[in-house]
Amino acid sequence: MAEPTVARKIYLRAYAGLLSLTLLTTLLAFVNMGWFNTVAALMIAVTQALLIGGIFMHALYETALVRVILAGGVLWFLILITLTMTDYLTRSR
Amino acid sequence: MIAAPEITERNYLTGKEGVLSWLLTTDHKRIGLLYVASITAFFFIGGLFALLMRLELLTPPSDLVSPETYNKLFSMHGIIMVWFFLIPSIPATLGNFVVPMMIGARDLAFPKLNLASWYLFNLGGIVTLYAILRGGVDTGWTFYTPLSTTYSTTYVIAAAAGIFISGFSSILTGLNFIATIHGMRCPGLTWFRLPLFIWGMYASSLIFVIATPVLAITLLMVAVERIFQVGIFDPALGGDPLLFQHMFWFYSHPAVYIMVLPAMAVVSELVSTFSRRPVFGYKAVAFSSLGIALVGFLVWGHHMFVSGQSIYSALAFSLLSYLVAIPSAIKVFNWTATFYKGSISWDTPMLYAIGFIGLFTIGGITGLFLAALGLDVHVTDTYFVVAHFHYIMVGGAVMAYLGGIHYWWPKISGRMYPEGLAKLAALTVFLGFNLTFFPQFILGYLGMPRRYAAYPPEFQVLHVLSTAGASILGVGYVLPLCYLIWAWRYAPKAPPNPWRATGLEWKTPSPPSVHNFDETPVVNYGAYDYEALKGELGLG
Amino acid sequence: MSNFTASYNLFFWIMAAVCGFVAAGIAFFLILFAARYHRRRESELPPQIQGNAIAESLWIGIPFVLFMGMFAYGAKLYFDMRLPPADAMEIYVVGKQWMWKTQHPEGEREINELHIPVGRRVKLTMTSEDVIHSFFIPDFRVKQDVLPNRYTTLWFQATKPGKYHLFCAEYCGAKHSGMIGWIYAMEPHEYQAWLEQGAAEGGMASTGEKLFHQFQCANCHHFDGRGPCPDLQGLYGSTVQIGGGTSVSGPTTVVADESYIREKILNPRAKVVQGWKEGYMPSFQGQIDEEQILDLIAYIRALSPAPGGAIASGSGGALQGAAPQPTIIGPEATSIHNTAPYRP
Amino acid sequence: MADNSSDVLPGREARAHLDHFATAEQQRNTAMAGMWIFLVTEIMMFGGLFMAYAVYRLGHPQAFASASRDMNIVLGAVNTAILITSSFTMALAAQAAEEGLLRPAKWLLAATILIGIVFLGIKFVEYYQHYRDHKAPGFGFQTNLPDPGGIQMFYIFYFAMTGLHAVHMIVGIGLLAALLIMTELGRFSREYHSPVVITGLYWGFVDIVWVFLFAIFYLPGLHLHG
Repeated sequence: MAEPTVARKIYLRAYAGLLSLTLLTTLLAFVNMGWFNTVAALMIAVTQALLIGGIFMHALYETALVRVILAGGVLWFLILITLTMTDYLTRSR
Repeated sequence: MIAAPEITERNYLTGKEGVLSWLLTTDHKRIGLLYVASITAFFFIGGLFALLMRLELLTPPSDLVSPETYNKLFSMHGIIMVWFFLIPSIPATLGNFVVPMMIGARDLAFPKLNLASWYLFNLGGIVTLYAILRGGVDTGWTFYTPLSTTYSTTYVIAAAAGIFISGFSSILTGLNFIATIHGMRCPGLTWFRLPLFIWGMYASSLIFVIATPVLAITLLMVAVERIFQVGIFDPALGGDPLLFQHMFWFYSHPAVYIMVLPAMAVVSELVSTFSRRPVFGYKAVAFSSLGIALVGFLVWGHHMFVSGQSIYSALAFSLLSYLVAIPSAIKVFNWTATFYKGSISWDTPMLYAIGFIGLFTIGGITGLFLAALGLDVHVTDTYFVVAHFHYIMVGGAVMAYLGGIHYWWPKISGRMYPEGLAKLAALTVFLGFNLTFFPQFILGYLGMPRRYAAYPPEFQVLHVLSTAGASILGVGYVLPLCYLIWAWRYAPKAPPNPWRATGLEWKTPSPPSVHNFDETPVVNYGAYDYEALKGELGLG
Repeated sequence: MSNFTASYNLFFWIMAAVCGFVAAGIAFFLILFAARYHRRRESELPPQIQGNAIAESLWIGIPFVLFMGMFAYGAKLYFDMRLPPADAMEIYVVGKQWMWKTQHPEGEREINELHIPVGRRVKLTMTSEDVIHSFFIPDFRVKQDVLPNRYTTLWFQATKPGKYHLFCAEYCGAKHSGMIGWIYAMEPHEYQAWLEQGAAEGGMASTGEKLFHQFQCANCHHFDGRGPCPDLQGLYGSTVQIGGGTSVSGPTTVVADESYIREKILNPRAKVVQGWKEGYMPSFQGQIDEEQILDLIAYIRALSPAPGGAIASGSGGALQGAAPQPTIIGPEATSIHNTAPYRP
Repeated sequence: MADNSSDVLPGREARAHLDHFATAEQQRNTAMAGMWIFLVTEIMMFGGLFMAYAVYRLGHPQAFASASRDMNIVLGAVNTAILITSSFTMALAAQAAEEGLLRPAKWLLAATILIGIVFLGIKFVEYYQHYRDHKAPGFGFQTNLPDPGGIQMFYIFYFAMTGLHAVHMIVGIGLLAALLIMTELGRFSREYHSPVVITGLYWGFVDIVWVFLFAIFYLPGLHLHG
């Protein structure tokens, strides 16, 4: 079949990485870093999403079409949030 | 690997018989016809509401119906026409019927999903009709908060639920088309050999897939706020009603392109076939479809110039709105140029195409007025806007739909249609439409607000003209319904390719067999390549 | 007619001419080609023209330039409309299902009517008690949505006396089409006479002052700077240091405008002034209505020097120097003279 | 007149491809593309909620932080680990199905279902605690924290987003149960197993959503505790 087989070792490493990132993000949240708390939490969440999507869901090993579809979805979500925020961040109250 | 083609004399209409064979069909052509039946019903229900509104507006006071009833009429007219006619109109009927044939496929990628879409669509429609029969909904099709969440006492949740359900039908149709166009093209049919109809359907499918979920979640939030009496958009509880507007228009502005991109796609086919020439600047027209789909997502804030959104945000949305006008302009100019030195026939579909180009141009340039920040302030929420979007949606999308129905009618039914009557109907629709909606531009400029059950007497003359036009328009719509039903049984049989057109769908018999092609076609020529096909088509 | 009408109409008709010319051109060529190249024989095969890069770039490029011009002109007009001048005369508007309530600083209250002087800049500060409405004067070419729990503004300068339509332009429920009224633009002296013949209940600021005592604001907000709460003299229009609060993520500054004062009254913890205790001031949410809030704001405005320091230029001569700035000496001062209403 | 144009999901019997496709590879690629497109619609659906959450968090920073302090961080973190584990077993199940190892695939699917049910169990314990503490908007919501509107807004989005997520979990468990039965009935083979892979994509997506929900609902206020 066209499906590339991913070594079990890679799955295990991704799994271990995901669990440690969960622990890390929970512990970091107790440290007061001001606005950086939010950024750190989101950055770790994005990393976890990449691990799940890329390895567990095989996005890394898929056709270019799948990657374009996925990038499109993320791009349009960013459009939604960015253009809405242009209103909220510049509205004079 | 390929299953042996079934050589059969029976076509898709006669292949299996009985009501159940239709209700359980997974044939894209039959599903297309099921959609035709559904949306025609909804079109005339929505049209009835429009007719009652126009009658009410004959006189300045609200005398024929009460203001409450009038509000329900325009709300239900909008809801039915937008979600149950315009959105599915061309993609779900003509798109369903034609797309697989045009790309040389035996069906859509997910035929069962396609049937499920039709059921979801009707389920949503029935729920909405239930809301209407129980007493209707009076929020306008836009469901603005806090009117819809806190103040309206009508069937908001039921109507929203109906739209929510039918939204999944849109999503699944779009998904099906995208997967099909990517994965099911026949050998040799590269992207730049695709007919422009496919490009348009692809672009509008992108919008289906990306925008509809946001509408679904927005309506869900409105319903939750109404059911649990919590304040998601309620300013008294820290919410913001403008957030609803952002989310609503993130869907509803691209939704306009869901309506008009397929219309443009049909017109590209018509213009080419009836000029017997490739569309002028194929690539520009193809990419302009994708351009409209993409940039169309960046302009929703132009519905909110006076809503209280940030003026800087409005500035960005205005600029982007002008950018989205460029691909539309490209299409209009390129279609016009296609006529130059062509071999122009005056068959009915071409009359609709010419009508479309004219009306869409008027709709488009009045859009330029509304995109200009300062000009929008006065004419927004007036009849100017009403006229503008009717020129796009009715003058544009419905004209193209009718043009497409006539164009592919021989393929759909295996019979021709009465040409003289059809020309008369096309002319009636064109004249009736302009008489209905052109006076509304003037009304809007004079300051007549939309959604008014009663109005100051100085606006009456223009309203009377508009109502007169609407009655002509109504005749223009009933006419095709009558003669096409007649033609289904009694008109002369059609040859496989009556227009000498180039699309693969014309290589099938009329009507096509169940699996469209006896042999998978192989394409080694570009779209609209009359030169390559002139022997086959008997031209020269 | 207002200061915007002429420039709006000019822009509108220039657009109409340009766009009409293009539309007519397209229609002309469509019909011309359709007639000139009408199919002569059933098997005719015309020359197969694929496209022309120069022609296409022309009809991409020229519209683009035109569009940018339209955008720029539209944006300029819009910013003129959206940014009210500092010296404008203030009117307050409250929309509710289904009427417009307007209020003059002098205390005149009207329903579905608004009297204004010709030749003076007028700024409307508007809010809604329920759903979204929209204040629309077609002849003035102005329109602005009116939102609950928030102030939006609108300004214009009437140029011709007369009676003009006022419409609600945002669908607001059953009697939306009944939420209409009239704008009366009057010569300044007539306006002055109109004000005087009706001014019975005192100016907004004076009503606000009564409310200031009635709601016991005066118990804490002393005017000698020694009370438990900030002294409100000079607050309006000043820049306030915010130490924290529920609607900000950290220390910041805000300008104390109408929206700020309104938020302080209804939701005092949203922005806490630097150096003052959080949670000391109670919320008046649910105890005070929109019109009373506007009265209080007018009073707090009156405690500050008028912004810009001068009355609007233009022909509002009759109003100039009509009354001196009232003196207010702390909460014990019971009232401002009713006969000398506050004027900005 | 065989009407064999049936859909990909679920296949009637183990066979190479459906007859409106030319090859098995075309069918597989189209099905995968279809599923990924579906996931894009899911991104946009949750995306609308994430966007609204962001707007309101911007307007009520303090309320969102202090409300999140009342979340049970231990249950939240444990549940995150649990859901990640279920993604792991799901990925292994899909891999096993691809390799034609149907017996391990069956056990891994069963494990995934079980872990998913544990996740939902913990989630409903949390829901019950919020309800008991009068933190469920619409059901006697009470708070004495400042900016009650903002606090309630936090809980509205908490319930809406985790609730929508839970609905997705329930649907996912239903799909997995169907897969389990189909595996038992021998519907899958080394050649035909795309339903398992496709459901794996869905399950992975649901996990990704949860990772973000954990970050925005459980973490924001923790550091204020000190």
